[in-house]
Amino acid sequence: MSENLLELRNVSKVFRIGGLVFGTRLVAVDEVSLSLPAAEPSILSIVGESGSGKTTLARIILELEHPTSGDVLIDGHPLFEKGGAGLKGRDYYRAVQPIFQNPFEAFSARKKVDKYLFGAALRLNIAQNRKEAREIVAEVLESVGLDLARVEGKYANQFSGGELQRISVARSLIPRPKLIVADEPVSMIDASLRMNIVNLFLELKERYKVSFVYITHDLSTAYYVSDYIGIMYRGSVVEYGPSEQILTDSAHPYTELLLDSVPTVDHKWERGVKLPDIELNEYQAQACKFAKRCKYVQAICERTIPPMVRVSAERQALCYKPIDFDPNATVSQRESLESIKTES
Amino acid sequence: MGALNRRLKIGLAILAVFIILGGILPFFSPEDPRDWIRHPRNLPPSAEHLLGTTNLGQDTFWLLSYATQNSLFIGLFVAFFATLIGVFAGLAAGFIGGITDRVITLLADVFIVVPSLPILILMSSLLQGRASLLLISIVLILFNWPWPARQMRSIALSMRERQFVNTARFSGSGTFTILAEEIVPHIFSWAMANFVNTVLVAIATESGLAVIGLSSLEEATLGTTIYWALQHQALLGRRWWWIGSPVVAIILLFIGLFLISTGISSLSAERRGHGDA
Amino acid sequence: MLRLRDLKCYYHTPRGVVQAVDGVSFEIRPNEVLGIAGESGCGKSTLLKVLYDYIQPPLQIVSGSYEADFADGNGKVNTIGPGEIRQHWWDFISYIPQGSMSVLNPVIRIENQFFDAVPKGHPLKAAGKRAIRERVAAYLKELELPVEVLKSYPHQLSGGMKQRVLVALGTFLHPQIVLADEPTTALDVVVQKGILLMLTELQQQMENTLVVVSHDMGVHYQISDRLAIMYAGKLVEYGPTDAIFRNPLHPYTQMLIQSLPRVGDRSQRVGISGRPPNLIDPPVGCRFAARCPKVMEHCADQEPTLIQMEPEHFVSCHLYGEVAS
Amino acid sequence: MQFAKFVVTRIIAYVLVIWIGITVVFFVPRFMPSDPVESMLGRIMSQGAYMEAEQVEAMRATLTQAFGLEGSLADQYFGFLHRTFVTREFGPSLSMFPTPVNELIGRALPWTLGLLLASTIIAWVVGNAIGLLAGYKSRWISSRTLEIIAILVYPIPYYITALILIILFIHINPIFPLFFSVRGEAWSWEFISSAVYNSVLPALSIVIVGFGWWVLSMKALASSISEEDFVYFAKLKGAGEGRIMTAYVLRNAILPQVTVLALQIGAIFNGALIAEILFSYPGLGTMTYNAVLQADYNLLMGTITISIIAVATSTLIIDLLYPVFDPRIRQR
Amino acid sequence: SAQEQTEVGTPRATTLIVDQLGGRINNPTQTNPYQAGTHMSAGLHQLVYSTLWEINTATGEQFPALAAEMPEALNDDYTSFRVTLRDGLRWSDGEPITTADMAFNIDMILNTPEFPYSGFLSQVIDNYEVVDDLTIILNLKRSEPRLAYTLGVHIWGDNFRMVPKHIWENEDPATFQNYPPVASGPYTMTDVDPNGNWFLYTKREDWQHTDVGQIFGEPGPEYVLFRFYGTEERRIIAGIQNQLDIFTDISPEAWDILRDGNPNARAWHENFPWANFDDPCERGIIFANSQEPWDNQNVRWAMALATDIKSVGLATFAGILRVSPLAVPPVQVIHDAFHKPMRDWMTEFAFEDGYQPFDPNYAVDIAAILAEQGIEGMPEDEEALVDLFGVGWWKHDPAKATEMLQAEGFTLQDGAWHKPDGSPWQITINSPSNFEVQSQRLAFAVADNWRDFGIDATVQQMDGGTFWSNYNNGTFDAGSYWPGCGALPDSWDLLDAFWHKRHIVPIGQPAPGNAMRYDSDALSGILDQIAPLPSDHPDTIPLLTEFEKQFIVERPWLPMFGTSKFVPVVTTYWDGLPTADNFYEGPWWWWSLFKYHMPFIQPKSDG
Ligand SMILES: Nc1ncnc2c1ncn2[C@@H]1O[C@H](COP(=O)(O)OP(=O)(O)OP(=O)(O)O)[C@@H](O)[C@H]1O
Ligand SMILES: Nc1ncnc2c1ncn2[C@@H]1O[C@H](COP(=O)(O)OP(=O)(O)OP(=O)(O)O)[C@@H](O)[C@H]1O
Ligand SMILES: [Mg+2]
Ligand SMILES: [Mg+2]
Repeated sequence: MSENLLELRNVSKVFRIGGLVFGTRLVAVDEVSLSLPAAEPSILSIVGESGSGKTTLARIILELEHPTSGDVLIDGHPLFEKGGAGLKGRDYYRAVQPIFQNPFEAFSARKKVDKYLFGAALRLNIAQNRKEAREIVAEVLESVGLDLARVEGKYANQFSGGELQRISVARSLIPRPKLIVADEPVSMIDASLRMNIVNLFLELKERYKVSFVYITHDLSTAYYVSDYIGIMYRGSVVEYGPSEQILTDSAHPYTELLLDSVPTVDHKWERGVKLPDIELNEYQAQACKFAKRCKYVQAICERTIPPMVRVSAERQALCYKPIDFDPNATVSQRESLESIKTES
Repeated sequence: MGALNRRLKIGLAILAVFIILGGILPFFSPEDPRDWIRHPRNLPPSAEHLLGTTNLGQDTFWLLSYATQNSLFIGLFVAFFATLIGVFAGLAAGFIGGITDRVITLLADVFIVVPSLPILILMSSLLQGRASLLLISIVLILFNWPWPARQMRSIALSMRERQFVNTARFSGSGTFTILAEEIVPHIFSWAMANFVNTVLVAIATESGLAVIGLSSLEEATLGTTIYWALQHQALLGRRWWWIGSPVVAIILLFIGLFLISTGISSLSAERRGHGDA
Repeated sequence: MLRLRDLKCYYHTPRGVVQAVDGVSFEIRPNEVLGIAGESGCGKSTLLKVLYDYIQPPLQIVSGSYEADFADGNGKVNTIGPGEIRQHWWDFISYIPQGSMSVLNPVIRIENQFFDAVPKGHPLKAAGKRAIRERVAAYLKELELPVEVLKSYPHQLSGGMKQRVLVALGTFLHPQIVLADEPTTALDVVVQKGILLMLTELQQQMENTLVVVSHDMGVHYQISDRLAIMYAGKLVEYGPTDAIFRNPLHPYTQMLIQSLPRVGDRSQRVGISGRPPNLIDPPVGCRFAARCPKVMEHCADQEPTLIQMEPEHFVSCHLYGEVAS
Repeated sequence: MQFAKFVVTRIIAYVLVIWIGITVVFFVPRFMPSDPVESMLGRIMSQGAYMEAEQVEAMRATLTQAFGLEGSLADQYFGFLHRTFVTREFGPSLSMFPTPVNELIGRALPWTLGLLLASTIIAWVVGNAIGLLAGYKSRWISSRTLEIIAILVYPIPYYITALILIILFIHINPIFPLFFSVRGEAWSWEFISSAVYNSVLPALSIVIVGFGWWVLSMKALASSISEEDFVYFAKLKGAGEGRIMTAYVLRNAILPQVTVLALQIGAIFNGALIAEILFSYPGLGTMTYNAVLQADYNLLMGTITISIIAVATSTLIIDLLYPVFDPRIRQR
Repeated sequence: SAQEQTEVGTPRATTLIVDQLGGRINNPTQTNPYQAGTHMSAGLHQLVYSTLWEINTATGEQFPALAAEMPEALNDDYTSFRVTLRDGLRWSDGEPITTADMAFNIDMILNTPEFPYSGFLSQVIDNYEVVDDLTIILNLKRSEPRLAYTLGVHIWGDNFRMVPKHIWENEDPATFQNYPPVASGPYTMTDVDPNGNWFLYTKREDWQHTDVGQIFGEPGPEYVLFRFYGTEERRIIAGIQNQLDIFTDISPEAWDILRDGNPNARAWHENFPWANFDDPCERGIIFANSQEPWDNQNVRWAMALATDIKSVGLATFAGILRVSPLAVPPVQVIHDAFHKPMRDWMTEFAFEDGYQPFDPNYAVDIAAILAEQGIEGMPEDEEALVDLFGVGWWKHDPAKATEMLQAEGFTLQDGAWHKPDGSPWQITINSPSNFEVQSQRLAFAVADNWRDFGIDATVQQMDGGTFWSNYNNGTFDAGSYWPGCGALPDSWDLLDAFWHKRHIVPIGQPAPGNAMRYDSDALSGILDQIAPLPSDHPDTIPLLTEFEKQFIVERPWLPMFGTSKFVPVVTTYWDGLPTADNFYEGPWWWWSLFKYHMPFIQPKSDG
């Protein structure tokens, strides 16, 4: 048993857009390091605006994408290390399971939905025979509030989005995974039904002792369910820590902006938000990617990439602001900055 | 819904007629209709000779039945292998990617751009008489696999990104199961439509070659039947039964196959659209 | 200025009649922001289409009436109805569609997409393309949008920018009514905020009416003055936004508001279970009955009517039946 | 930047395609059991010339050289590439010795190009126009009728269409000339008008078959584009039907049609070949066919190589023009 | 009407329109007669170039053309000849034709190895002596008793077509195009279609200074237009529309249509059988005589008896054919000289076991079958029927054939023949694909016959090049070829080329002659006896008859039919076109003798 259930070590993913000769690079995930402790089942939310690299990160954890550099460890097993004793195949599928954004996309329209459920039970050696498989499937369906009789023999388009997403959740539970990665699991579901799914996560966390990586751009549900939150901006995790702390006392100006923009129902907005004009090419900037939109911007922010600094025991932020940086710092001072970077 | 299935129904009905004509009847033929001067020449249709006889004293009906058999054989043979190769090459290109993809794509592009007819003409001319239907079929396969391959490749590329493939993978399905259970059902109707289309192309090309005298002229195919009829001036001589029956047969067969191919595509579109059981 | 009375608009499809807007009555006043909320498929977009006088087969007005007060150039006010309203598209009433990502024609420049939105009788139409182009450019400058977007193609713009262009398109002729169908769905919160604020600022400047459809109650709380809650083709609650959030009457509204999570509050939230009824063959009685936690016996067979509970605050629910009767 | 890259990769592909195509053409005859030199010798001798053994030997050597069949396979291959790409000549025609193949092709090529260009453009324009109507105005009787005609005509092979045209317009109802005969000085009015008049039927046979395909594909495209949000929004904008049909539906649907055109060029060329043969049209097709009948190996290699290059080039041109129509590629 | 114009702008009434054999010509302005790729048959050798000696197929004789007389042998071994030219001949530019031109032509051909003809001529001519303007003495490298065959026309035409010295001496003959040609014939080429679809020839104003004018008088047509109309059906339509006066080969079906469509269309015979049977090559099936099983005389004979000549004839050309059992074609002069005289001998002819294979009743039988099919206008008496359908052929006797084959070790198993070594017997018959309808159809018909007999016979169609290269290289099993030609009674030169064993080369090498590779001392011996005799020698014909008898015994190929030529004419505008009733010359429009038709062909006076 490792200390961390999930650990990301300097994970980067660079996409080439266009062909070999003239293509440009796009750093979709930029040196991301995170960890999720194994001691307690917990929910980690990754929050960020569109295109910030959330899905790419999830796909890397799910082994659907190969990181350009860095590695992911599940329970201490590196996934991508060459020739390493990483988790592969069934072992991996029994440890990590996905829930996808669009439930209608997650099941083939030409295959009965229950086949996926029974398939998971039998192929991953959870059940030894069909009878056992039925029991297991019935149980997980029951745990998401459905019963097998209603699900059996139907195709995906015969369910509502909410029902289908529950089936998705049920399926992911079959191998009793330690970690479920859910990429925007509720964004395609009607607002009135969302909370049901989100509540399900909380319930399942307790019942099955399963941890979640919950990807969303909705800060309020993230706050509602998660124990930890990582805020992503243009590929970087700009702030990371326990959700309570982050959302009540944010360290990074971007988190602040996000919080400010949530349409809450308790206080009305003060006017004014600055939107970027045309897509800024911030992905490759050799500076703080948020500098152009930051109200605390200093000269240094536009010159160098800020360090990941520890804000409190469990919290880190990729920003100069929390450490009162002296813009006239000398090289040696900057080196000392390196030392306060978290070592993950 | 009704309109879409009507196409398929009419198409299948026409095809059924040809399957009987070319697939079953030849086995009951009282004679080898390719033989010459078996009957009096140029008879009009009668109970004995349903479509009359040719200038060569052949029974036009049985000749047509043999011709249909051979043409259908070429069509089915070419379509089967072209679709098979195309689907596999396309899947390989789409799923494996990298060099495999580049090579397959380039080859497919070559065979799409290079006009096939001159090369077929070159081969038939060099092999005249020896250009068996089999050889012609093989060349046709060569020129017809790239279309399904191209399509398949793009389907594979999009399929690779489809989440249900990942769902299946995370449910423990191996590559083969994924192919069989996730991919094939999605491409099946498409492959069927392509298959039917290739049947059409193959028959058309072979008979095109035959009409200009470059196919295996001794075999009875729809094309060679037209060729012989033209050679014997059936057109000017107004021997409509002889020249007309293969022409009408081709037109009908093609319309039938075409209706089937569009019928299949729209049927599957329809299934995807509103597939309540 | 815009009145609906017991309006029924159905889609006549081969599979049956979809009762998408079924007996809706309310009025839209000058210089207000009206929010329309409800879950997917409840008829919000259909209602907007009707308001916009875009009634095309298979959609048909089955019964009820709909009229608008239209002030022409001389300040004379005429009452116009279906078929006439469309003569004044964009200068009297404009429409910001759902799905900004796909409503712009991908192969023509943004500036050329403004031409079609100038109605036939409008003086700008007569002035020609150049005049329109100049007017649009000036307007964008006013909105502090970069003028270069006019020369761009849609794929070159981010989602937020496209949506802002559509807002500009919807307002550049200063219409008296602006209909916005889910203007911020699929955008992230920061952009959403920017656009919503842009819309309300414009509304205040032009002192016209803005109708915003959204299924996000938070959005309504932030910008609307009055709110209409729809459920399965019916109007179930209707009133000032503050009143509704302060004192939601209909169980559906209550659940919608209660289910909203808030940053800083981790107390248990529950969603609404079940799914809305099929609009082809909706249940008799209250359409929400099947999902309602406070369902009563007669809910299943008696249809509730809209009643006023507070000043301006209407609800359609049997819970309040006694009060009315 | 992106566009430059597109052009470069496309041109690389172009060269590869031609190279592979020509390689195929080079190797096919070499794997066939018949020998072009022996064929030619047989032909010469069967015409009555009597030759002693040494004479035959000398003749064989001359022909072997003229055909580029000397040396090892590799030598021949590089010689062939050299002749194709560098000196660009295919040697003398054998059936019309010593007229150079280049000269013969030079005479035939404009005819084929003209026929192909005209009929392809007509088929494309007419087919797409009808397809647009059929797709966007699918309720109209007239567009439905046209669509049904296209469905019926499309699957009929070229030569059948050509035959039927011949029967209809040459035999039964002789509107068009039975015999290809173009008169007048080159490019005089008489020349052009008689050339056009003589080309109507062959062109028509290509158009009829080609147009069906365009109708069907355009209809599919147009009806799916009609469902797009931007078309719906255009209606909300109050744009007129005509404007929607052209600026919205057509502008978007035409782009894939350009790509398809590039892919179809090879097939259209095949059709033109048969049409030429059946109508005795003096283009590359007839020439290829005659070369086959007369075992004119050099001419055959020349016409086939030229057709590959011509088809590949027109495909390239269409592909390169494509970004002009599609801002999404151009403006990146 | 009289004012009507042709498409090339000449008056229709004075323009003779001739079907252009060989299709469209892609190099229309290449008119150098010695180059390999020049197309002679689109009018050039018919009207523009002339030869020293020509033939008349009606009389079966040669006559002097550019030459004033037949060659005069100056010695007994026929190696030196005196040749005189006609007086008063002129080139089409008005310059006189003299022996200087002839000498120039000889030198030029010998010195231009690029000319395919050069090789041949250099084997024949050693040197010459110009005696005067019109007399030249040729000294030969070898004995040539038939010099008029060697340097003049025997069939079709000849390669020695003189060109004017004063024009050619300044040119490189190997590449000179010679357009427009200056030559000796009665017409000049005045216009060509750049696409090669037509060639227009105009009568020379000084036609008196041509051999045609001197011998036969003024040519009738002012213009001759050679025109390619395309496929057969279009040629027929052209004929129906009076846009074509003279046809080259068409099929019998096409003739039926033409006859129905144009009342002025006229075939060789006014009535059945319409076709002309005098084409100088007969059709049949050849064998690879040097290979088993064809090296066995009895096998070859068995195949003759396994063939039902009537069904083959009906399938090939509806029975409109004249059978021939001999090695020379049944053209009228040869039929009279060999076939008919040998009929009795053939009837009596018997195998060693006494079996008499000849069926002399073919003509009567086929006439009966045709009459049953409703053909009218056939002669009644046997004599006339034999004249029409031939002297007879070999019996169709599968039983005897079976017996003969079994005697040779062949076996019949389940209805299929197996060779003595036990393998199934497969025969592949090479056939022309698109260029020789009769041989093509004949191949299919014979294959059909042999399949009925139990042999797996198939037809392989080939384009001309392949067809002939297989023939020359001996790489065939059986084939539908025509190694039996002749237009005159003395066809020694052709028989020698086809059958003398000295021509034999190994299989795989192109044979200069005897492509069947038939090695017969007897046949070669008879040919050697005839070789030194000139045509008019009294022993020539008897020796040739000897040859035919030996040929029948050995049976090295299976000649079947003389070739029927449907070469009709349309008489709407012309009188004097040759027909069976007006038989001054055969209907050989594609031969060089066509120019001698011209004075006989006259515009219709009422036209
Ligand atoms: N396969 C790919 N090839 C190239 N670029 C990619 C690829 N996948 C993602 N990207 C780019 O990487 C960036 C991050 O994408 P990602 O999908 O991870 O963002 P996200 O945070 O999930 O956004 P959203 O909220 O819209 O889902 C985007 O700019 C995207 O365009
Ligand atoms: N063109 C149409 N033909 C038939 N039925 C339609 C059509 N458009 C919409 N409907 C149906 O009418 C009902 C209301 O649709 P509408 O689009 O108004 O809902 P909405 O509230 O806007 O939903 P969303 O939030 O998903 O946009 C739905 O049941 C829908 O299926
Ligand atoms: Mg995402
Ligand atoms: Mg909507």
